[in-house]
Amino acid sequence: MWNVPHLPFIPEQASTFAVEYDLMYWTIMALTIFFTVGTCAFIAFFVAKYHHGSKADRSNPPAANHLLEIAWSVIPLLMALVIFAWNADFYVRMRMPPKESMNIFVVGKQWMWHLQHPNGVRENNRLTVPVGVPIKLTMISQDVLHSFYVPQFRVKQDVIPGRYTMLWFQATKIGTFNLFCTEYCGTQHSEMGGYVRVVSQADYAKWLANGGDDTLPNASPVELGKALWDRYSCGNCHGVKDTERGPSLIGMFGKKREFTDGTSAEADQVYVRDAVLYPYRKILKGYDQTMPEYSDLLNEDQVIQLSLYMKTMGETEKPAALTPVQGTNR
Amino acid sequence: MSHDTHSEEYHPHVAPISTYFKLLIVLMLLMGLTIFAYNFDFTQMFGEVPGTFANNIVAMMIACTKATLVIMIFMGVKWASKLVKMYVFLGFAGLGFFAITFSDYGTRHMETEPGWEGQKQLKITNVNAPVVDEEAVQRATVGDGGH
Amino acid sequence: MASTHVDSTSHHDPEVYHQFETLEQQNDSYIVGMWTFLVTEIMFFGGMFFIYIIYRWSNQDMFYRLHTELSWPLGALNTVILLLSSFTMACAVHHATLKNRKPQQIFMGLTALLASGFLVVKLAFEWYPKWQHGHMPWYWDWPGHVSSPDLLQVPGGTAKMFYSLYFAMTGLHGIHVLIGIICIVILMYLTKIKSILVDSFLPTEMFGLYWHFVDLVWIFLFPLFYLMPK
Amino acid sequence: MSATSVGIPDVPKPKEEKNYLNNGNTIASWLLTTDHKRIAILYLISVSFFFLVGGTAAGLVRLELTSPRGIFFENETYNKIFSLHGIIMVFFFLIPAIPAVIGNFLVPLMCGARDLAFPRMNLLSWYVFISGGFLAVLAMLLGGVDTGWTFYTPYSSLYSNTQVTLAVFGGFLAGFSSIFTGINFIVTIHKMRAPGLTWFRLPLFLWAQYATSVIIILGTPVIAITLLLLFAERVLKLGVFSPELGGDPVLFQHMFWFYSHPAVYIMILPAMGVTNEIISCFSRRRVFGYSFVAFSSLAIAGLGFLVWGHHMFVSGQSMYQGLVFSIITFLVAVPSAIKIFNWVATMYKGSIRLQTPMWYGMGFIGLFLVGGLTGLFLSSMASDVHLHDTYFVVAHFHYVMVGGTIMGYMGGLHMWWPKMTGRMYPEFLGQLSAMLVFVGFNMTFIPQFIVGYLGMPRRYHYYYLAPEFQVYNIMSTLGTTVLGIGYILPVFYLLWSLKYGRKAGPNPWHAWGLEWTTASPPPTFNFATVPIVTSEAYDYDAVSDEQHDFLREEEDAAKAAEGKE
Ligand code: HEA
Ligand code: HEA
Ligand code: HEC
Ligand code: CUA
Ligand SMILES: [Cu+2]
Repeated sequence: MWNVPHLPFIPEQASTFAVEYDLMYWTIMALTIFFTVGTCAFIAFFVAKYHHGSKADRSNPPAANHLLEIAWSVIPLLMALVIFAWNADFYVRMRMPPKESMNIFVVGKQWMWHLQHPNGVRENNRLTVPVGVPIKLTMISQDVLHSFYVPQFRVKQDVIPGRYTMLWFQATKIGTFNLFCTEYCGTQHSEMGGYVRVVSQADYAKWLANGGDDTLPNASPVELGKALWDRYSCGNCHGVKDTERGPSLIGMFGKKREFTDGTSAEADQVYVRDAVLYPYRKILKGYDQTMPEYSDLLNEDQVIQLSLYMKTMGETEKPAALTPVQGTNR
Repeated sequence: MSHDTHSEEYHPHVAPISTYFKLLIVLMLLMGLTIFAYNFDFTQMFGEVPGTFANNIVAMMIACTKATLVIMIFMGVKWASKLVKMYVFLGFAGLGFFAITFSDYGTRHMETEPGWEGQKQLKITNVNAPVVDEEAVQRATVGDGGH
Repeated sequence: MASTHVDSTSHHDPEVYHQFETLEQQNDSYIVGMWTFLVTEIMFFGGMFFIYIIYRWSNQDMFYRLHTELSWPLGALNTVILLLSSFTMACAVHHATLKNRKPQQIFMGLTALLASGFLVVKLAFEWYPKWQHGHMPWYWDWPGHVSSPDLLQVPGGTAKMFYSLYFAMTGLHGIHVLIGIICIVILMYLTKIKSILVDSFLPTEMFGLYWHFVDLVWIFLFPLFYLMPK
Repeated sequence: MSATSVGIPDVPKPKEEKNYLNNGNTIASWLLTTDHKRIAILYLISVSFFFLVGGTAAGLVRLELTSPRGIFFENETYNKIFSLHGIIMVFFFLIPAIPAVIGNFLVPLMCGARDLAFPRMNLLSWYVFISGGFLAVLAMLLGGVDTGWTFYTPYSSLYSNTQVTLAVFGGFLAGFSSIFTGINFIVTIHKMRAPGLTWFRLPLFLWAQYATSVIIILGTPVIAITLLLLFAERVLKLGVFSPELGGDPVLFQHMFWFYSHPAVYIMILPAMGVTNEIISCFSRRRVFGYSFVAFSSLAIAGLGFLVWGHHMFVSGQSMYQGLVFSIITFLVAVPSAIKIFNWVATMYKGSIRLQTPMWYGMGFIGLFLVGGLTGLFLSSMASDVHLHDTYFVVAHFHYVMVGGTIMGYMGGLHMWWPKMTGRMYPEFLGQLSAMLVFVGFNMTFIPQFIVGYLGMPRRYHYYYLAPEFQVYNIMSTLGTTVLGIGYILPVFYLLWSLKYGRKAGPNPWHAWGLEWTTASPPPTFNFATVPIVTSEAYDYDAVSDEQHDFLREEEDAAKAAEGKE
């Protein structure tokens, strides 16, 4: 009944919490509007009636009225208690996952999300979940505080170093939803996010079965490279500008690269392949051995796709690296 | 309340040194008592209560007694005005505010353990649920091995 | 507003500052002011004690082992010193009120000596060995030289936390003692030159309140750190 | 006694008399003054400076957010700008604004005293404040701070490599400055009231200041120790909140909010006090339910200490703790409600004059109402889960802090401007800027409620992950422009009035209160003789006051006097 169509000022309702949440939100909103409008109406009325120079009866003004005082303390108090009771009940339900929920592990770190599904499939900055199944996220942070937030599900929970926290939800809609980090965590706090992709249960099963691979059908190698780029979150270290995390790769192809051992080389296809698969062979000047080795993770096909994609980054002004993939599998 | 009282001569309270000396002795004794209590196991005396707890309570009780004595006599609160007494009370009552936090640290373990026990594999309840794009999945699966 | 005015009479009393009417009002104000300041000190240390309690609660076992590194006889010695100094300070205030300058100076001097003694015990006999053993958070080398094998099982993190609390709390208290010594020396100097500032007993009395408060903090620090039950 | 006979006759006609402003013109006479009124002016200048710094930062934040990918800055710079905005605005503008400027000026005057109890400590408090402000500004100049005003660990202690240490120390000093002010107020209000000025004849502004001071002395030391530990963690490598050592970052949040929630009442209570004075004076009515309003201040101060955990509903504190904090938070709404309703009732059967302070007063009621009621969304735990750390919270606290406190501050500044400077401000411009602020304010922050509900997290430089937020952000930025004009305008006309404003009599509003029985500007020791109070609080009479238009009368009198000369 309270399922509202998508209005521009209401976030999409995509979990079992959303509908009740909105009902509660708008109830408090009604209260707010009632008190605001009511009080302002009184003020306006008094100003109109008793402004200086008006002919109004000003005799015998009351100095205090205990009955009134009690009324306007007790009535709001009762209202508040009703809201509290409803909220308390709802909040407890939000914090108590059902027994049969499916467990997914989340690790937050500056500035990306790592997610791990029950059978070992891993994702970065994106969470794929089946519709209609209660999902429990067990979360921890590797460094500072983060917070896992999906507005369309109306859920949020801080992720703390040194301790597990928990969050659960059950999606009701297939689609792609926002995933934000809402606890300030440093420089790229606002970019520590991505998508929650809700798919049908069968899709999810298939997706899990083939190891979490979800490249686009009929995709060009560049598009496939882009998908890999996102999947392995290369962009977390390789952004628009050189940062301490990693060099920018925009316009890298064909340039001369200088290494810590004093040698240098031109960035061609071969160099890039080595740089991705065996990054420690040659370390770029000014950097450390921080880039992970991908020799176990990427096959030659994929390296080609990645290189082709990286090549395109020099051509557009803003690298596609910063544009998220919108719902690959809606 | 302030300007209208014009007392002729202002006399602050002066406690005799002997009072202070007696207090010093009492404080020393109490210190000895804490040290004694430190090496004494209260477990038998308090029955079920674990020794740590009982010992802590005793130690803190002695410390509070000492503190009260110092405040009352050395600091002269015993002879001070109501206002001063009120602020002394306020200062220590303020510490009470911290106590709410114990309902955080005391109840964290009572919450659903966000742990590992729920490691359930997904049970597909409706295998025939409409797949969004059968073909796409097919192609995607064929297209790339993934590892 | 309905108000009449009266002339202020006692306003030429040189001992009374211009904003006050009577000496009584002025003295009361200073004492109340000092106590409100002590309220802030109570909350200041209270915050620390609260943090301590939270961590002690969850690390009781480890803290117990760690506390054996601290020497309770030294702590007790310092307690005796501070209690004595509180006593001498109370006597100094007593004489200040009666304007017996000589004994006042003697007792204040004793207080300063005792306070310095406290710091010597603290720094030379307690902190210095910790530093040698690498147990200062900013000079950290765990386990370094620990006195008993029991301590080897304490995780370095917990040990560092314990010593952080220990140094934060005793350090803060130590700074208060130091400030006390400085104040008392200034007070003694002013009394010696018969400064108008210390003609009244009030500065001494206010300092006395501060000093007893410092003692008060130690009364709690001593059992909490040196006499931890198992 | 009716207000028509307000103490003017008692006061010698202000000729070119010595007052606190012209009593010494050297720089030293200002920088070494112990006169509470001069210190108030020093504070006024310094907090205005900090407001302009913070306001400019706010402007930059808004400008940057018009595009989902930013316009001018890098992430790091943006983070520093909003941190600067928050730190400067909270610690160096809003907390000292009303107590240290208006309060400093008025507390002794309203008590009928010659000065605060400890004038030298008062001066010290300003120096400590300025040193803190200097450190904070220095931190900004040396590269800035990027932790947000909340300094959450472990980011602030172990990860951020910006000037956190300096800024934290600056905040520490600012804390001490407000402690000194608080102690001074408590002692002054207790010990230095004029004869006849009983507790229940006190202006409600003093009740509010008293409650504020109690919060200051109980709360501020806790932030001091917390910041000190943070400082030690960075400098001395102590580890009290470090998770690697088994420390709990959530404990830092407990400690931080233990102070910072009561601090929001440090900000709002004085503004409520100002509003009492404004509403009753410009409605020519005794404040309705005086004792309820008086005690509600103390109730807010007390309850305010028991609710800090409502900032931590999703922080990982225990669920049960959340329930406890939530219900107590709802209780705080009751004394606030009492105040609001009593102010409205005060206008009933009044003789309402819509002058600038009254516009600000009514603006305060309206905006604080919205801010407070949206606080209810946040104090409801389940509802806060979605809204926490989104722009909804940003909008909430700007409604209470900007819409509430700054409205109160501006209203107070206008109401007592004639007392502080002896000059009237231009009435038309005053009303214009009050309305610009009101309109601009709503334009700025209503869109933020919506975008917050839609899920836009705060402290976000880029929001390209959800570009649909852009519309609301542009709307908000447009509003800021109007708001900015509304704030800049008073800077000019108030300065203008110092020289060209019409000279004000001792009591231009014919207001009740001891401060109005002395000359404008007051002489250095405030009162020629000790005043004795014989009337009840807010002894206004709407019926007889209805016959007068005090402002017009005074203006005519001034003109007539000019004509004679
Ligand atoms: C002046 C400052 C000020 C004031 C007065 C308030 C007042 C209140 N605040 Fe606000 N608040 C802040 C400043 C302030 N706040 C700041 C700065 C933050 C964010 C900090 C940060 O994270 O950076 C914040 C954040 C904040 C949160 C945390 C949100 C989050 O991060 O998730 C919460 C949650 O409970 C909250 C609640 C309240 C409540 C219930 C009140 C109440 O006191 C309001 C009471 C008033 C009313 C309710 C209106 C009048 C009453 C009626 C008309 C009667 C009707 C009432 C009922 C039916 C009950 N505030
Ligand atoms: C007293 C407190 C106070 C005040 C007065 C303000 C005033 C304003 N604030 Fe502030 N704000 C905070 C306290 C305050 N804020 C706090 C505590 C935070 C949280 C910080 C954190 O997350 O750590 C915050 C955060 C905050 C954010 C969120 C940033 C983020 O999370 O990314 C935004 C965004 O719009 C914002 C906007 C504004 C605006 C538009 C004003 C306006 O009201 C300001 C209007 C004033 C002027 C514009 C100045 C006068 C004009 C000039 C000097 C001329 C130049 C003008 C222009 C360039 C336009 N504030
Ligand atoms: C944890 C950070 C990190 C991640 C993740 C990362 N890199 Fe790197 N990368 C670096 C650093 C640091 C360097 C420079 C040091 C070096 O040469 O090893 C680098 C260097 C490179 C270079 C050579 C750059 C040049 O300018 O010569 C290429 C190409 C590259 N990375 C591609 C990738 C790809 C493709 C991925 C994802 C599959 C990736 N990186 C993921 C940190 C990272
Ligand atoms: Cu991670 Cu913000
Ligand atoms: Cu709060």
